Formats: sequence, C-alpha cells, structure tokens
Amino acid sequence: MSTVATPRHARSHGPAAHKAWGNEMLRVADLHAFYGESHVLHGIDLHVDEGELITLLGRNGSGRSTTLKAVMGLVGRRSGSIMFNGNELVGMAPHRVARLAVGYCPEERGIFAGLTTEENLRLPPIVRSGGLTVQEIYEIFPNLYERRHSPGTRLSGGEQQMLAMARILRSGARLLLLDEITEGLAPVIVKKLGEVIRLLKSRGFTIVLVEQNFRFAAPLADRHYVLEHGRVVMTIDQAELASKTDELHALLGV
Amino acid sequence: MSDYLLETRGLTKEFKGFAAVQNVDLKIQRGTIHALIGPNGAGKTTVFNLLTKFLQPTRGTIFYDGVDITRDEPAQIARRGVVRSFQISATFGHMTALENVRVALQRRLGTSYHFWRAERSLRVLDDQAMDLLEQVDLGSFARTLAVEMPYGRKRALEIATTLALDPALMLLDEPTQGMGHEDVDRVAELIKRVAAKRTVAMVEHNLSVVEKLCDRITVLQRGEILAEGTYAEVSNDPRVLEAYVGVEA
Amino acid sequence: MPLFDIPIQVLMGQLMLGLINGSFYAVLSLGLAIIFGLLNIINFAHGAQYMLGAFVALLAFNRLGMNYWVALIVAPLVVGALGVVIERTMLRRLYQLDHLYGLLLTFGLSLILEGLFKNYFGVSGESYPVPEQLAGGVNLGFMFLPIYRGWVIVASLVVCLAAWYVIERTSLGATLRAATQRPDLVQALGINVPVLVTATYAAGTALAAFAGVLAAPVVQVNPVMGSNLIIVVFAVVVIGGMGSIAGAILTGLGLGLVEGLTKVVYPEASAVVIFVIMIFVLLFRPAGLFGKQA
Amino acid sequence: AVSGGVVKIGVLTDLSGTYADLAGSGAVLATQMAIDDFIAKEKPSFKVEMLTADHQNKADIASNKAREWFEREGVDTATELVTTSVALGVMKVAKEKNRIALISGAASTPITNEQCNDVTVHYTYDTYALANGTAKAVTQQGGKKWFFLTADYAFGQALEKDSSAVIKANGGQVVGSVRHPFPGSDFSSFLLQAQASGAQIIGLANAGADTTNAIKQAAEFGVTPTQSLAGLLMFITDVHALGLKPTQSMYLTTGFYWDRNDETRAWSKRFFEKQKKMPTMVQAGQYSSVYHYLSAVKAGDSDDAATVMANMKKLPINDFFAKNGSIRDDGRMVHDMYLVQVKKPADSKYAWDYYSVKATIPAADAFQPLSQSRCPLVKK
Amino acid sequence: MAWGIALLLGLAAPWLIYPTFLMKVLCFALFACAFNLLLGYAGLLSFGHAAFFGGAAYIGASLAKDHGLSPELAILGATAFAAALGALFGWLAIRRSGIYLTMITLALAQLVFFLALQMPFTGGENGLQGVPRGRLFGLIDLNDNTAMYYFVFAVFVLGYWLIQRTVHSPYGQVLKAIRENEPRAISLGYDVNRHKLLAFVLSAGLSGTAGALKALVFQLATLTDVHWHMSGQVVLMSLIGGVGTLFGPAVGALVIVTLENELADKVGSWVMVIMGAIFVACVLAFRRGVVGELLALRGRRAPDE
Ligand SMILES: Nc1ncnc2c1ncn2[C@@H]1O[C@H](COP(=O)(O)OP(=O)(O)OP(=O)(O)O)[C@@H](O)[C@H]1O
Ligand SMILES: Nc1ncnc2c1ncn2[C@@H]1O[C@H](COP(=O)(O)OP(=O)(O)OP(=O)(O)O)[C@@H](O)[C@H]1O
Ligand SMILES: [Mg+2]
Ligand SMILES: [Mg+2]
Repeated sequence: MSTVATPRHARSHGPAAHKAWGNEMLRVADLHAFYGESHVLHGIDLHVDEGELITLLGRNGSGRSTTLKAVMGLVGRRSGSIMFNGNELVGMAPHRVARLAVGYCPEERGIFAGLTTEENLRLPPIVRSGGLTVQEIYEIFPNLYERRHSPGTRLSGGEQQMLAMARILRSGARLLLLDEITEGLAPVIVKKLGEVIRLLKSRGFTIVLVEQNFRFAAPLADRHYVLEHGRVVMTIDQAELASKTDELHALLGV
Repeated sequence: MSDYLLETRGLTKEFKGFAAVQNVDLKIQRGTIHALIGPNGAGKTTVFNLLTKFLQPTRGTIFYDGVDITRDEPAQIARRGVVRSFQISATFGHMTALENVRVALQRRLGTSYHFWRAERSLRVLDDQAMDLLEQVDLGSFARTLAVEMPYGRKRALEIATTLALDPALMLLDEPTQGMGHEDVDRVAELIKRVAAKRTVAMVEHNLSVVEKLCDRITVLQRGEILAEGTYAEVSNDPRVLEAYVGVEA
Repeated sequence: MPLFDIPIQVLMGQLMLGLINGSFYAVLSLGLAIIFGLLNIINFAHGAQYMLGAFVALLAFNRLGMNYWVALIVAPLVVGALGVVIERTMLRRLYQLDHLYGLLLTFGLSLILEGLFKNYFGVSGESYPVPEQLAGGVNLGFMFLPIYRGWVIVASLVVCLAAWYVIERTSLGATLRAATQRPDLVQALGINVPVLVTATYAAGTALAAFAGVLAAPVVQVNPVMGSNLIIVVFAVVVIGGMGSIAGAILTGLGLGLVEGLTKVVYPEASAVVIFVIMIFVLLFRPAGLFGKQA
Repeated sequence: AVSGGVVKIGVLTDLSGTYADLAGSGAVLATQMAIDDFIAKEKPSFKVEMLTADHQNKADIASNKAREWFEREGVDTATELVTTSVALGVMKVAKEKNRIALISGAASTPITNEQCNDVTVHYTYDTYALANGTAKAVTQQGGKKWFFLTADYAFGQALEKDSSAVIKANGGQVVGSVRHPFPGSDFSSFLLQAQASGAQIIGLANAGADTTNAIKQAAEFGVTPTQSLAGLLMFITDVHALGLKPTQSMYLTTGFYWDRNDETRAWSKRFFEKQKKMPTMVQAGQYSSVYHYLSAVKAGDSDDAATVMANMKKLPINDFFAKNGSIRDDGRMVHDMYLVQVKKPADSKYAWDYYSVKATIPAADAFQPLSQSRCPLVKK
Repeated sequence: MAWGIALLLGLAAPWLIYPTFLMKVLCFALFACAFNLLLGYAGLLSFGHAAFFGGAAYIGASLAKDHGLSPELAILGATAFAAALGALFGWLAIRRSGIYLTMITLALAQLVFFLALQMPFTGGENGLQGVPRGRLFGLIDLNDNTAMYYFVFAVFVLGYWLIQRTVHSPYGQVLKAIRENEPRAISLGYDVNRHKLLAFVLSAGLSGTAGALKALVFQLATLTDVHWHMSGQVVLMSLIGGVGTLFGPAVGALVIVTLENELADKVGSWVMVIMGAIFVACVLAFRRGVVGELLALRGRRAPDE
C-alpha cells in the first residue's frame, strides 16, 4: 500500500497540483477494503471526470457495492487513496464526505421505516446550492408526490428506489454513487430511471453507477469497469463496447 | 417414502406487511444438490431461515421426510438431521478447530448437560473430529483457534462442523462467499464430496459453482419462484436472464 | 382494614396522586428511552442525574438565590453539559463493545455522583421550598390538591408532549428516528451522527435533571433520592418495552396510576406491584407492552 | 491494672450512610471530647486511645471490624454502633471476646430484651422510650384519636405496637394505620388516607428520610395544621433539614436538647465550634457514655470487661446529658427524657432554637419497666 | 502445581492473616466465581445476584437458628433454595437477552429485597442475628475460628472445583459454544435456553452456598446481602479480577473486600466514590481485569500457551 503516499502529497501542493489532472473529480488508487477479517477489495484503481458517468460491472460479490461504500467510508477498514476534488477521503468520517457533495444511494435503498416519504426526502441536509427543490423532484417523480405522507416502507419497491435517489438530488451533491438502482424494478420504471439518469447527466451531475442490468447501463455510460474478486479486471470505453462484448459476457458469466 | 426429502407448500413470510417470501413451493429431491439463486433480497436467506425455524413462517407448511415440521423448534429441526451453515461465517471463535467440530459431535453422547463430568470424557470423539478436519484439509489447523484462521478455512471448518452432525440435509448459505479462487474451488470440491451421501441445498451467487455442482436450481425473485430446472434450463430461461443476469438472451 | 369501602371521592384523590407519580415515571422513562433508542445504552446514572438536577436547583437557591423558574432551565442545562462530557470522554469509547459495558460504566458513574454528594452534603439533605407562585392548594371536592402538584402534572405532560412532538413530528426528530435505525447510512447522507448522539445523551440527562427540579419541592432533596427511584423506572421501561417514545410516556403514567390504586387497596404491596406487573408482562409479552417483537 | 496501660476505644459508626448526620463524624468528635475532658479532669494513670471506622451500615463489616479490633488491636470497647443490625452483630462479638459494647445510636429494644447480654450498655435512647414518651404525653394532652403511618418493617411495626399500647392505656384510640413501603419517597397517598380517617394525631412510626418526607408532604397537602403529627423517632437534624415551617408544633421525645440549661448549652457550644452543627442526642449520649466508661475503668483500675461493667452499673450518672442515670441489669441506661414541641418559625429566636421543652419524663417512667423485660439476665 | 501452592497457601493462611477477614474473602470469592460462571461462561449479565446470595444467607441463617439444623444441612438447604430461585429467575429472564435480561434480574431481585424486608423471620432491618455456627457433622465445633476457617476453605475449594469442572465439562463446552455463537449452537441442535437455564441454576446455587456460608461466619444475615448494591459489587469483583477467567473473580473479591475493610478506617465516606471510580476505570481501561491482563501478558510472551 505504498502508493498511498503519492496522491496525499499531491494535495499538499495546493490547487495547482491537482489542476494538472484536468477536471478530474474522483480518483481511486490501490483501494483495499475489509469487512472485519474478510478482505474484499484488493486494490481498486479508477477515476471519474466531472460530468462523466461510469459503471462498475461484475458478478454478485465482486466488490462493486463495496467500492461505493469504501468511497463513503462505510466499510470496516480501508487503505489506499480516494481523492475527491483535491480532498483525501480515506480517513474521513462519512458525514464529511457527504458534505463535500457526494450523494450515496445504497443498494438496499435504505428507506427509513419510521419516516414518511416526505420526511425521508427532506432528511439529508443541503450541502451545496444547486440541488433540486422538493417541487422539482415531485415533478420528476409524480408517484412520490402522491404518496408523500405515507410511511416510506409502504412504498412499492420501485417507488422506494425513486425515493432513495430523489433524496440525494435535493442535497446538492455533485457526485452520485448509485448502487443497483434498477434492481427488482419493473421495466417501465427502469425506463423511467434511464430518463432520469440522462436528465441528471445533462445537468452536469457526475455519476458512478453499479449495475447488474448491463442493457440499462450500456447506453448511458462513458466508461465501464469490470470487477472480479475485488479487482478491476477490465476497463472499457464507450467506443470499444461493441468490440469487447464477448469478452465482457464471458467475464460476467452470462 | 416420497421422492422429496424436503417440501414446502405455500411458504410465506411477511415482515410488517412486506412479503419477503411468498407462496414458495420448494421441492428438494433426495440425494441431489439443489441451488437457490436470485437477486439480492429475493428471499433466499429468508427461505433458509424458515426451513430451519430461525423464523416462523407467516403461512404455509414445511414437510421433511413426509413429516410436517412447521411447528418444530430450531434445535429440534437440527436433531432431525437438517443442519445449516450461515451466510456470514459462523464458527465458535475462541474454540479450536477441533473443539468446534467436537461440539457438534458431542450432542450424540447425550452429555451436554453433564456439568460434573470431565472434559476428558470428550476425548473419545477426538479421532472422529480429526477425521472430519482431515476431510476438509484442516488437519494442520486442529489446535488453532477459529478466529485466527483465514476466512476460507473458516468456511471449511463450518462445513466440517456441519458434517459432524451427519445431516441428512445440509443447507449451505453462500458457502463460497468471500473466498478467493483457490478457496472457491476447494470448497466446491468439498461440497461435491460430502454431497455424495446426502442431500444438499445451497444458496450461491457464483454461477460457475452452481453449474459445476448443482442438479437442480430454483430461481427466486422478490420472494417468489421465478423458474426451476437444471442449470441448462434455467440459464436459458429468458425471465431468469432478464431478472437475475440482467441481460436479454 | 377499613379501606375497601373507600368512597369514590377518596379513590379519585388517589388516582390523582397516582397521576402525579406517573408524571415523574413518564419523564424519567422518556429520558431513558431516548438514550436507549439511539445509544443502545441503559443509562444507570439516570437516577444520579435526577438527583443532580434537584441539587443544582437547591444549591443555586441557597448559594445564589436563584429562583425556581430559573433553576428549571439552568439545572437541565448544567446536567446536560455534564452529559456531554460523559458521552464525549467515556461512553463514546464503548460503542464498539457489548452494550453491557455502557450499563456498567454508568453504574460506576452513579456511585461516584451519589458518593460525592453524600460526602459534601450529608445524607439527610435539605428541603427545597415550594415556589411562592405555586404555594397553597385548591379543594377539588374530592381532595385537597396542592397547586404545586398540579403544576407537576402539567409541566411533565407538557415536556413529554413536547419531546414526543419533537421526535415524532419534526425534521430533527425524523433524523433521530432514522439514526436509530441505520446510523451509518444517516451519516453517509451528511448528518453528523456523533454530534447527534452526544446531543441525544445530553438531552436525556437534561430530562432527568428536569424531573429532579420538579421533584425538589415535593421530596427531601438528598443524595439517595435517585437511586431508589431509578430501579422502579427501569421496571417501567422494561414493561413499556424500549420501542417507542409514546410507549415510555404512557407506561409511566399508567403505572403511576396502578401504583396509586395499590396504595389504597393493599399499601404493603405498592412498592412491589410494578415488579409483579413486570413479571406478568414478560410472561405474556416478552418485548414489553409497546416494544417491537424481537 | 489496665492492660498495657492503654484503654482503647473504638468508634464504629456510620460515616457515609443514612445515619452519618445523626451519629457519624459528630459521634467521633464527641468521643474525642470525652477522652480529652476525662484526661484533663481525672488525670488517669492510663493512656486513652481512640480508633474509628465506618461500618457503612453493614453488619458484617461492623462485626468483622470489631472482631479485628478486639483480637488484634486490643480495643477495650466498641462504641456508638448506630443502626440495630450493626449493634446486635457487634454485641455478639463483644460477648464472645469479653469486651464491652457501648451503644448510643441504635434504637431497637431487642438490644436489652431477647438479645441482651452482660457486656452491653444501651445508653442514649430506644424506640420504647421515644414512643412511650410521645404517645403518652400527646394522648394525655387530649390527642385521643390516632392514625399511624408505619414503615412496613420490623422496626416501624414495633414503634406502632409500643405506641398503640400506651395510647390505649391512656384512654386514647387508634382509628387506623397504613403500612408504607420502605424506603418511600411519596407519602401523599397515605397522608390522604390519614386525613380521611378523622384522626387528631398522625403518628409517624418511621425514621430518617421517610419521616422527613412525610412531614414535608403533610404540610403540602394541608394535613397539618388540621391534624397534628407526632414523630416517634426524630432527631434535631431532621428538624434542621426540614426547617420549622413544616415541623412546627410537632411533639417528639428526645434524650437531650442542647438549649435545655446552661450545662447543656456550654457543652453544645464547644461541640458546635468544631462540628458547625448542634449535637444530636446520639452524639451527646456518646460523650456521656464514653466518659462514664472511662470513669468506671478508673474506679476499678482495670479494663477487664466484668470489672468495668460492674463499676459502670454501680456508679451513678449525672452530667450535662443525663440526670439520675443508672444502668440496669438488662444493660439499659435509664435517665430522664424530655418531651419537646417544635417551635413555630416566629418563636425561633436564633439558629438551632427549635424546641420548647414541655415535660421531663423521669428516668423511672421513661423506659420499658424491668418487669416487662424479656432479657434473661433480669432476675424476676 | 500452581494449585498445590495455592492450596498450601490457603491452608497456612489463618496463621498469617486474620481468619475472619480470610473467611469473608473466601465467601465473596466463591460468590464472585459463581456469578462469573454466568457472566464469563454463559455471557449473561445478571444484576440480581444479591437475591441468591442474600436470600440464601437468610434461609441458611434461619435453618441453623430457628430450625436448629446443623451447619452443613443449613448450607445445603440454602443452596437448594438459591438454586430454585435461580431456576425461577432464569426461566423469566432468559426470555430476553442482553440489557433486558440484566434489567429483569435486577427487578426480580428487588422483589426479593422487599420480601426480605417484610417477612417476619428475617428480622426486618435488624437482620437475623445470633446465628449459631453449630457443630459440623455434629462433631467439630465451628465456634472455633480456625475450625470455621478450614470449613469455609473446604467449601470454597469444593465450590471452586465444581465451577472449574463445570467450565471444563461437556456442558461447559456447549455453554462456550452458545456464548461464542448462539445461532450456530442452535443449528447444531442444542436447546440453548435450557443450557442457559442450567447455568443460571448452578450460578445461583453456588452463590447461595456462599451467602449461607457468610451468614454462618458472621452469625448474621442482613439486608445488605440482598440489596442491589451487593449485585453491583459482585459485578465489580468479576470485572476487576477478570471476567471469563476462572480465578479472576476470586482475586477481584480479595481486592474489594480488602479495600472495603481497609478503607473503612482510612477514607471513611469516600468508599462509594472509590468503588465507582474503580468501576469506571475497569470499564474504560482494564476490561480484562487483573487476572485477564496477566494472562494476556503471559500469552504475549508465550503465544502457544
Ligand atoms: N457486511 C459485510 N460483511 C462481510 N462481508 C461482506 C459484507 N458485505 C459484503 N461482503 C462481501 O464482500 C464481497 C463483495 O460484496 P459487494 O456487496 O461489494 O458485492 P457486489 O459486487 O456489490 O455484489 P452484489 O451486490 O451483487 O452482491 C462479497 O463476497 C460479500 O459477500
Ligand atoms: N427480519 C427482517 N425484517 C424485515 N425485513 C427482512 C428481514 N429479514 C429479511 N428481510 C427482507 O426480506 C428480503 C429478503 O431477504 P433475504 O435475506 O432472504 O434475501 P437474500 O435472497 O438472501 O439476499 P442476499 O443475496 O442479499 O443474501 C429483503 O428485502 C430483506 O430486506
Ligand atoms: Mg452490490
Ligand atoms: Mg442472503
């Protein structure tokens, strides 16, 4: 884990130092993560530029969700480096990460049972200006408006998924970490989410998308990372997608 | 004697109005390895919990060997010969590997309440325990505390412990989870070996393991059975591809 | 005993008194429930903090001439500040461990607090005067109700309702409820959960102190006033089940009433009736009356 | 001769618990004063040493300590011994080791009845004297109808029983009683029952915090002044803690009041200078008992228990604390007791001006008569 | 070998140290070890052990005094009583786990306290006094302190042996497995609740033995023994000595009893504060306790020990 040193020093060189990276927003280098004693990530490297959408693909258990959690600081232990807009996130408390305008939508959705839809929506504090207003959110997700007073967990799976996403749009987060947002959803809602993602992209959000549903992710992404056993085993740019499909399918075990 | 060692009818589990498992009719054939797959949250672990009575079903019945066991206590189920492993490794941390296995063997002695007896009385089980450890390649770890063992070894130990009960039906919840390649292969081998004489049901995400080991596969989605069949059948089922793999074939 | 043929009026009076005691139980079990909800710690020092509240009022009155109304604000603040210190320097280090350590730590703290006060103020304690504005009483027909006692009921109900409102109906409360469910995720959404935890502990202890100030004019203020009460309050909490805020409040009031009735019907049993109820509740509803079934 | 030329007096008291105020460090001070005064005045040939320990109200700690003192330290007498469980425990050890137990703080009558022995002196007061004094005087003055608020354990029940007997003997009547749990902090319910009973007098057959809380709440609920309270076991510290407002006009019996005469005032002022509190009867009695003990040692020039006991029983006691005092066969020190009434706030002229002495109960009437004694040492 | 030395020390002790003090230490040591059987080996924190200890002290004292039983029978009777009480407590308490269980035991013990205060035979707050030590097996006069000491020592050794045997028995193995991983133990077919109940009964019974023994030593039984502070104290003893070590609680008992005895004439009223501070310090800094820390030290030096 010696590579940790480099990015950390980069920060101390001031703004000029990371200017050189261009408009890079997130860079993960040699990231290791552990749950208790099990070592799950074995050195992940990836980067995301501002306004980009990347996906993390891989089979169940390959470590995609863990990568997102590690960025947020939700794993037991992590080492390596996670630079976000010039800030080192390793060692930072999760709420500080969020305050840097990182929004996280967990795979289990994390809708709070004791709270109504609207309370769920209003829960995260505003961390930056430029987030969507509650009004705008209800325009995007009219279902939520209808159900705004019912307990969050009474919503259907699809609605819960929308709520989980909507919740981070309000806070003004610029980097969205979205974990399996199409999981278990009806095709029509998946389609809807696809539109939302496009909308967000057009508004300049930067997105890291973890997906099983490759068909959903493929047209949206600028770049794909394929993970296996906690390592990035393949990187595919949007342009190379067609040529590498077979290889990809083999990796994903389809 | 029915063909099916385990059978559920209309098995349903609701958590506060949310149905984690709905109307599941699961049939596990004697002497087979049966896999339960499906997306996260599909209800696989919940099904296992219901089968072993860690959870009470909201509705439905469970038959084991033709007997209705829906109302049994967890320990009773285990004594009938249904033994499970856990999704997160479940060993007895501050006991040695040998003791882990021995505790399982010990039940047969019927001395589990004998607080006045010496531990020495358990030595008769040591050979058998060693045997089981050897079976899972843990012979050299016999005197190691379980907490100090690497993750993959712990899962192997868990399987050895399960085997110690000589179960008729083994329920394995993601036995290869969190393992490296080598470990996965070893454990898969192991399962194949131990399944020779018994019935196994397993939850597994690693499809290559499933393909290699399993005779029959049930795919769960949102608490319901989506498809059932051999690996070939299931993996070509468009619904499965859509729901589980996420790609249209 | 000629007590079974008590006229209805006397019974009313006794119920009223039960309600007064129930108010104390309600405020105290509310504080415990709040702390337990978020920190998963049984705050054994709750009784000592209640005693501390009463003492702060008493000392401020004796030494600084501070009146009751000011003390009602100041004492909870002082004790709450102590709560902040306790949480920051000690409890915080125990969250990773078995929750029983929290219990043991707060037990130790309660011994220290009680011991210190015994040393400095003796055991007989002192009387705190009823504030002038609330002196005297009114004849309700069925009983003579000291105005102060009436105030106790009103004040605790108001505080309980306010706490309930804050927790169940405001965004701060929403955050709290969310944090009891998934602290990690709430933190990942940008909320400073550690500060929230500190504040919650402080608020819980402040509630104990508030009850202490309320009690000061009613009972002799002495260092052991909390330690006997708190065990009963624990029983109240077990009966109610740690599940809900409303549950803590309702159980507190209800048991106050039951205890009040016992004092008329069979006074010898009044000290144990709550424990007996507890046994029955556990037999039939192990999670408590309002608790979520595990 | 005195063994080793030293008389060792062990003060075993409650320094940290419930009784710390009425005995505690004040009792230690009183002991030291007695020793100093004795040496200054009597110029004995022996030295006197004092040891102290906190028994924390635990009988096992007390008897362990006493045993250790007797066996290892050569202590000649264990004194003070507040709270009956402690006193009874230490008495047994004293008997076994043939040393003397001088009890000042403990109150229960078994000490000189069933459990009596020949090495124990029960010095200052007991529950019989208090109940008897108060109940009798109050009944005689017209308080005929009584209601009891009784702590629900042996001691409270004994107080109630003893008082009831006296009340009936004097033409009074007990219209009801209620047993409250111990310890209790809320007495309002019981007071309401007392109020409904139509009694003139509410007898408080309890002690310590229970008594003070009951008094305080009686005032709050308007029970007083329509009905009067009679404290069956109250100390001046209780009155001090409560203030005169809720306690005014109460009757109680005490073995000592600091402001009774010049002699008591002189001693109490010396005590006050050091302790910043006026002495309780336990503390004054502690002084007297230690002084008397030392005089008896001197008289027999021996610290042997039997000799000292014989001399203690033989010598009369007449000091600022006790008039006409003498020690009976059952170990009871009998002396005059005083019925006092708590002053109204307006009548209190200076600090600690709490009581007006209403009557002196002569030694012969104050305590349980020997004829009723259940002590095997008493030859009938 | 170490046990041989300990045994010899125990036999020689009354010639070196004050026997009554030693007896007290031994009674509490047995109590703490019995308590720790439940906390350290079954993972159940009871805050109501005073009920067993104090309850048995009363029963033992009463059997010896009011019913004239010989000391060994009185102790056996008291032990049986405590075990039965333990079964009752356990039956109620193991329905819940963790903090709830602790609170339930505390509340139940409060009931016992009130009973002890009110039942006629206990003598209320005066306690049961003047309990005869009697003649052991009708032969040995226990009024002789040395004889009493050896009796107490023998009972302690027996009790300790039983505890250590229990810990290292087939049952102990199962108990350990339950503590390490309860769901796993269930899945192996063990009836976890009944095993826990047995632990409760054993712990309560031996606590009762200790209580009755103490009543005989001091010839009294008082409310102190059933008060919840006693329950707290035994937790403290275990914590100081080392929860989950066999001998730790005995060391903890020695420390606490010595402190209590020594502090009685030195710091007076500070005892409670000091106890509280020790509690806090143990929880924050020395969770392994004296013996636990020593074992850990030795373990670090000789890792395969
Ligand atoms: N809380 C946890 N404790 C222990 N191991 C965990 C935990 N969470 C995940 N793991 C393990 O870490 C590995 C990676 O899990 P992760 O959730 O990152 O996978 P994933 O790629 O998101 O797959 P999927 O979401 O489809 O399961 C898996 O082996 C998983 O079992
Ligand atoms: N005790 C519970 N209370 C409420 N909901 C529960 C409970 N246990 C499980 N669930 C829910 O039931 C659903 C099924 O969970 P289950 O653990 O069976 O999934 P799974 O198929 O095993 O998933 P994975 O592959 O992630 O292990 C999930 O949505 C889960 O959140
Ligand atoms: Mg995932
Ligand atoms: Mg699962």
